[in-house]
Amino acid sequence: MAANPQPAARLQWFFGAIALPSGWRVGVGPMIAATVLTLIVLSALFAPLLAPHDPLAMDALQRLKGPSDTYPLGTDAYGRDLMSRVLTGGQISLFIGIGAAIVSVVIGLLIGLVSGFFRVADAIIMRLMDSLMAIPSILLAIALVALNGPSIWSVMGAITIPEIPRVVRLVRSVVLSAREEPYVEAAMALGSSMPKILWQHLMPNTLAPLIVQGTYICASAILTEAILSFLGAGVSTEIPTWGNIMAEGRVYFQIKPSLIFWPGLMLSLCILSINLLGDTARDLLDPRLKKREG
Amino acid sequence: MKFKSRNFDQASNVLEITGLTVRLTGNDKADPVLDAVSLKIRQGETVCLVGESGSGKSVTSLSIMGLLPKGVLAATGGHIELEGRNLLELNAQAMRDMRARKISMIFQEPMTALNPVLRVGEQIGEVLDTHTKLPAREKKARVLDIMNQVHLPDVERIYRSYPHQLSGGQRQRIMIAMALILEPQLLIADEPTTALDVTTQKQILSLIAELQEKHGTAVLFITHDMGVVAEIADTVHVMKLGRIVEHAPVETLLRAPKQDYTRQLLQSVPSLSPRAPRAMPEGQTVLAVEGLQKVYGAHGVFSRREPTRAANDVRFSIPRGRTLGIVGESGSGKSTVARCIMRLIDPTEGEIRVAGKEIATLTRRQLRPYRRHIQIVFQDPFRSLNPRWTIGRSLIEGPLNIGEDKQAALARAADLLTLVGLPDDAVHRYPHQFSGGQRQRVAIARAIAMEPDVLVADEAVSALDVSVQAQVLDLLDELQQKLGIAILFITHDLRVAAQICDEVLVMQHGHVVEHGTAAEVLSNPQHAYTRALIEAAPGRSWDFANFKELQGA
Amino acid sequence: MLGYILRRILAVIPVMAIVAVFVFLLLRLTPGDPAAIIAGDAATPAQLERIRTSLGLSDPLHVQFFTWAKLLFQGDLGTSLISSTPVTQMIGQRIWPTINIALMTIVLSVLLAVPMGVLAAWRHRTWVDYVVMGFSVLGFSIPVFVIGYLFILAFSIELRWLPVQGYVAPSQDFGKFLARAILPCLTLATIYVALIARMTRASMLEVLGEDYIRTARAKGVKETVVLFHHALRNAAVPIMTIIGTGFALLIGGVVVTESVFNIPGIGRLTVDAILARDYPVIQGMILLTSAIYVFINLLVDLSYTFFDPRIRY
Amino acid sequence: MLRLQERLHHARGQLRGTAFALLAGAALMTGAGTATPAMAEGKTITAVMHSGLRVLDPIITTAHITRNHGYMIYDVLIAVDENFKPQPQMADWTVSDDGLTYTFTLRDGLKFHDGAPVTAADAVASLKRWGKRDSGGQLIFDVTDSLEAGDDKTIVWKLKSPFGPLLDIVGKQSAVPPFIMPERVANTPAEEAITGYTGSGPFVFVQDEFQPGVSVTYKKFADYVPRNEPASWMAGGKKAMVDEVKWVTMPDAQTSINALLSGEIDYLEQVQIDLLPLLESSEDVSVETRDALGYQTMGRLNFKHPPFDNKKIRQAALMALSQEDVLGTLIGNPDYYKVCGAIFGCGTPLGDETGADTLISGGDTEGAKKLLEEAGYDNTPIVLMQPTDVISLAPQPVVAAQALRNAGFNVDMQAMDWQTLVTRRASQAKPAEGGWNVFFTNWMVPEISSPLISAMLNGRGDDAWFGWPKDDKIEELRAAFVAADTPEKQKEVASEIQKHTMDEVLYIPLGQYLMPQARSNKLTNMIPSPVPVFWNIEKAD
Repeated sequence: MAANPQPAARLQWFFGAIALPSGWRVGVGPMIAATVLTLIVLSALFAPLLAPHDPLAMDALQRLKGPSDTYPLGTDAYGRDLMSRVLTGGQISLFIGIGAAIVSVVIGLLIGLVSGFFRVADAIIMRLMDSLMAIPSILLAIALVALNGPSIWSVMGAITIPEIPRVVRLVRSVVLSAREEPYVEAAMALGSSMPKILWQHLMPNTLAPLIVQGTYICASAILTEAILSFLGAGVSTEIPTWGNIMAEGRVYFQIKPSLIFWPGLMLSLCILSINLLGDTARDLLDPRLKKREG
Repeated sequence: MKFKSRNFDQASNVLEITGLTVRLTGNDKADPVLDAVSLKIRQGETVCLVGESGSGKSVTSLSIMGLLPKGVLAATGGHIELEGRNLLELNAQAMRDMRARKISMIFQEPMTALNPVLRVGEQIGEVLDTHTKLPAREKKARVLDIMNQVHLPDVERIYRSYPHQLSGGQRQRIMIAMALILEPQLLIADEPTTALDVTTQKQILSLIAELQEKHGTAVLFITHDMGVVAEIADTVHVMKLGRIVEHAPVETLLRAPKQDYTRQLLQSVPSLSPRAPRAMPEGQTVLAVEGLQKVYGAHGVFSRREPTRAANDVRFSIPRGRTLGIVGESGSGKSTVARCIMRLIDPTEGEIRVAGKEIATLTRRQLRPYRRHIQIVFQDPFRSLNPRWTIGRSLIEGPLNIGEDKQAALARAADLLTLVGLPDDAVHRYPHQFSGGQRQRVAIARAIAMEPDVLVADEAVSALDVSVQAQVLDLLDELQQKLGIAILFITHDLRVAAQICDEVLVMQHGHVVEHGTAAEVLSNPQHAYTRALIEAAPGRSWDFANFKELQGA
Repeated sequence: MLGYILRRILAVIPVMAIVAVFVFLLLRLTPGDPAAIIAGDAATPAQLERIRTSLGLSDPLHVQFFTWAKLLFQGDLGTSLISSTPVTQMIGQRIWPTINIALMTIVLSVLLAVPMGVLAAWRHRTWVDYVVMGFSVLGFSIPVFVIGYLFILAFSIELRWLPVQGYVAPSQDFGKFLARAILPCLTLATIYVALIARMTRASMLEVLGEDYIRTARAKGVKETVVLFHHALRNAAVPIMTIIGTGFALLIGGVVVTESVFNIPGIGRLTVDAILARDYPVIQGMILLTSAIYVFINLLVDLSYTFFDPRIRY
Repeated sequence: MLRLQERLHHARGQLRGTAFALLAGAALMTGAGTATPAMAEGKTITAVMHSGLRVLDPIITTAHITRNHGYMIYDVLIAVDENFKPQPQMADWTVSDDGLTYTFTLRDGLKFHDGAPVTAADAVASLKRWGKRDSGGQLIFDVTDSLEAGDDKTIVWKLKSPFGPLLDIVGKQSAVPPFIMPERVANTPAEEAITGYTGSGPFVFVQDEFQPGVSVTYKKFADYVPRNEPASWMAGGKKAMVDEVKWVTMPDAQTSINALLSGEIDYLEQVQIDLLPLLESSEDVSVETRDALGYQTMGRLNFKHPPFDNKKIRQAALMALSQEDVLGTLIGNPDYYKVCGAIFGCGTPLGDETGADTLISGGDTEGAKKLLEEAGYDNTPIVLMQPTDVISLAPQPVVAAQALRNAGFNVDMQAMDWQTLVTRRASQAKPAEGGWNVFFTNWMVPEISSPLISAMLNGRGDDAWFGWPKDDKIEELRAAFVAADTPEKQKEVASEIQKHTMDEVLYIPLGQYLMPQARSNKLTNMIPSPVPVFWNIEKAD
């Protein structure tokens, strides 16, 4: 395979993913995923315009009703419009997912860079991270939510904290392997300072895996939020999220499955898309796989 | 130089390839990877397939084995005939039956070509499991027998060993044993000695020759090393960009190459005769190393490992404008010395004086001002440039560190690129847009940008094709003359050392065993190890560039 | 090897110490008062204060910590504030269901996931690959409790093949145990299978590009042998790693499945304890799960030497 | 059974050949018998109760599940029947003419589970411990001169002044009934949980099988001698008709319903009303209301802090709320709820709805707005606590928040788990600093049916129940109630209390609701009762 002209093959592979017959199957999944995700994000962003009702407005006489002209997807146990809640719920769920991903990636990146480069800090940081990893994340999350009350922020924090050690480990491993690269050694030889090498040479190497990791964190944060709601430690019902809509609806699973079905569908489609895009990003960005494709 | 000169006109064809064309799958417009390749191999014959990287040698061999990567490459035309059957038309099962029984293959990297988690005896035995139904005892006996035939020591122990417990040469012997245990008609050897030290290479080459003789096997030998070709080939095929441009019996080809490409290829092969010694310049010493020592793994509470002395009492000095070569096989400690001098690793003991300043014990921060005096060029051109940075950014990294103005540095970067023979608009481009040789030029330009006194070239041309290698060596020579830099040249290749070095230092197991001018060391070696090294160099008595025997050899 | 194990066990001590302090502080800073749950709805403030004092919750933090740490050092996890039962006894009652379910899940998952991953890697970029990967991604995308409900609806309510809920110890009646454990295990396995199948596929893809695979094929070895004998063993280390780290995920899933299927395991014990602020139980449980996590990862690391002879400690 | 096995066989056939079949098949072969309840030698009733049993001391806690546990294993001296009339249980009694001396005489044959006879000393110690914890008990002990054992069988209780409702309080079944324990157990300080669980009731607690929060097993106490009268509420003959009763906890409402439908359990103490349709189609299961009085849901304001230290603003809050909205959301099915403005509950002797007009007529948002304006409400945010993990308490705050906002309140609804809520409601800090303004809870009607029992009607400021009203008038009224010696007089005072409570907004009754239970039709002879008792119930094969 060494015989292949590298750049040409890579281009061919890349464009092949979209245009060429042999590659079309590769491209369709991510394309659909991207479309679905865009639709979900748009529907969440424009929820106030799209929602037929105030997602909090209750009508005790209209509890658990089926779909009708007024309530396109029916109502929940408080007589609130399910469709409005699912649409609005997307906002918070996505916010929690994206927020948790960004926060844990940023914090993890900083800690990981430091840890990957300074031996002394490394020993201490990694012990701490091991400890954090050892605590089962769901339990930690419940405890944290109990600590601060179930606001969006504490749910996000609860999801973020257990993810940080994973990000740190990822960044650290990338840094540890990248610092052996000759171009990093060349930079040392050129007299570049450690922070500069760390930030300009090593950090960019972590971006690709971090983007991938970020998508997974985002997906799992949305899911964890749902599980926390299920266990009674989620966000208040005043703030609809896909998770707490489902958690409230689970009691009625057998008599009114739509309460779980619709938020569940949105949640699953969303996570499915994010994961698929994450996988695609990984395949595109992973230099080892790329080499093989070339 | 004595070439093989058997006549194969009467011998029967083992394999005949006609008009083999291989393309990237799903892309008919791109140039084919193999374009109508034809060649035949007769019984007992050794056919060498030479060419530079990307010429299609490996694809040819994989096509014969039916091992082209699925979904990436596919044979679209031609025949590969063995025993009257077209291998391209066989189904998967029939093709599997052919492998190891009729055609075998050995690969370049014996480290990666053996499964690291299985015992080697088992891996050889697997060939028998797959193709025969021998009882266990008999099977083992046959495995041990072939292991003896490839001259492995202590076969019972090695039988139970894992690949990582063996040396490179032993692993390659295992590969050969595996390939030959069923006595196939054809052995394909794809650069089987490239990853090995010269002394080991010599043993493996003679082993292949010996077994070939014994079993009457035909060998398709793929290599880029003309020296190896001269040693072993009956017939030589030269490949370029997927085509066979010339083929002839070995002596004919080396003495009277017809094609320009072949001539150019041969002319690029550096000669083993050392360059004429240059006058000792009066310039001051720019790098002096005294009693340098590096010990690994000396401490650790729980570790019981013996410390390794990677370098021991190394001393030398280089004056301005001169080139000192450190030669030695892998593990000799030559790279450790280079990295200690660069302070990429910290020496355990010793002095390193750069521009008159002792730098061995400076902290990283203290060291920074002295970095500019000594720069390095690494072996792997693909990894020594940050792939995310433009060439320009890489070039000005050092100058910016020593406080140069960015605009000025960029302007100078463009000049430097011209100096190393690249277009000056390359500053805006990225490393992947350049070939290996071009990247190595960029790496050299980056080092030169610091205006160093000493340039350390750590196997800087080893990864390059011979033609490119020659150009880069010329460039280094030119720069040295223009700028008067001292060069510390680290290489395992005696030919290269002979071409460029004024002085040579031979290392073995971390010790310097010989030190002298290139002419002394290479023409009149004193130490047994040096002599062994020289004797192992393939084709050492042939002057490839001039198509004749080497004078005075 | 022995030295390595010793070193690893020594390394566990600071980790567990940090966990202990962290958990203790986290809990004691959490609002919540076990006295209130003991006393019930109609208690007056004065009564609450008396109960609090009798439970030792009015002592200064450091006193409480050292009391607990001292007991811990003697291997005593304390007594539940709510039910006055020793924590070790409570854990002893509740840990087996969880262990049994978890073990069965792991076995089931590995049996399903590894062949799936191998197949997907072998048939990279074919429909087989897409189906396996699609399933894996799907497994990640549906909340565990929804999967559990769906299984109950399908297998217990509609088809009436299996009981809805409950747990019977395998030692008591293995058949009954299996009947009740299958759905929770399958539920839990969906994520776990997804995780392992993905890792198997990725790891196999990497290995299948290695030279020794080409060597094996050049020997004429059958594809199944290439895949399972040559490739899988080389791909095993990351797979083992994910099995180990996935354990944390499993614990999270266990908490939910135990609720859905009404299994009296430690997951529910912990959630209940957290909701009731039963400090000694929470502390004991988190310490225990952390210890199990660390221990499993030690086992995983040791298993590397089995799969890869190059790894020696 | 046969059909089931056919099905199973069929299923096995379908699955054969897959890896799954190995496991599933093995399970099905043995799982066949599990779809029907276990048929051990003895009869067992498996019941899913409303919550898990964790605290085993029925005196230290007011939790219903622990009280129910108490009735299983302990007996009481006297008990009220379904007409709210005290009846002899372990003991008969006489009252001296001056109403100052009560003499209880234990009946024959009473034995503790360890075989020891029940003595008067046991009863005295038990009553004394109870008196330290129960609010009604405290009232009696405030006027108690002495409580002593006359002999082994006689308990003499001397008062300093007459206390009319003594027998009602000693015989009540909520919140803390005076269970009789052995003296050694009863000597445990009142704020420490007991560690021995020996009773003299009809069932024996099986300690080895107890898993806190998961399951608890009771065995029939063979030596228990029931009274001869028919059982009526907590009074009458408590005959254990099965060998074993097992309470299990199921955290998921649907799981328990499914388990009942599939015959894995026999009894479901509470069925969420929305889920009733799941049970309706089944022929094997009956849904009914065992406790005809049910529950009252209510809200409590914090009198200590603004804005609810202002009477007008409290009234505005009350005016804003509508029982119909709360009950409609909480319960949904009108068959199971009733708007009821009576603080003592509708259907009780003292029930009276004076002053609750707006509550029961759908609220008066406009009136509330006006009152708020008059009171000069300064938009202080009111902290309303919502427990997310208790299904029967989650909707009230949500509905109330909406109604209060409509009336112009600035509502800060804070979600939390129940445990945080009970902790936080004990805090007297300012709402912004960890305190609170409003919370909601539910009471069983017997627990609020009298001014002596109802926790909300305590007006002793910081010593009062959470919310801490300082209200001398209510204390006077309660004293008057104690002093009232005829039911008519009592009713008069109670009516005053109702009026005063609504005017001061001591608390806001939000309506009454029933909790249906579901049982397998194999269970028969279940007596109606507010406490789910397991005596008298027979189980068919």
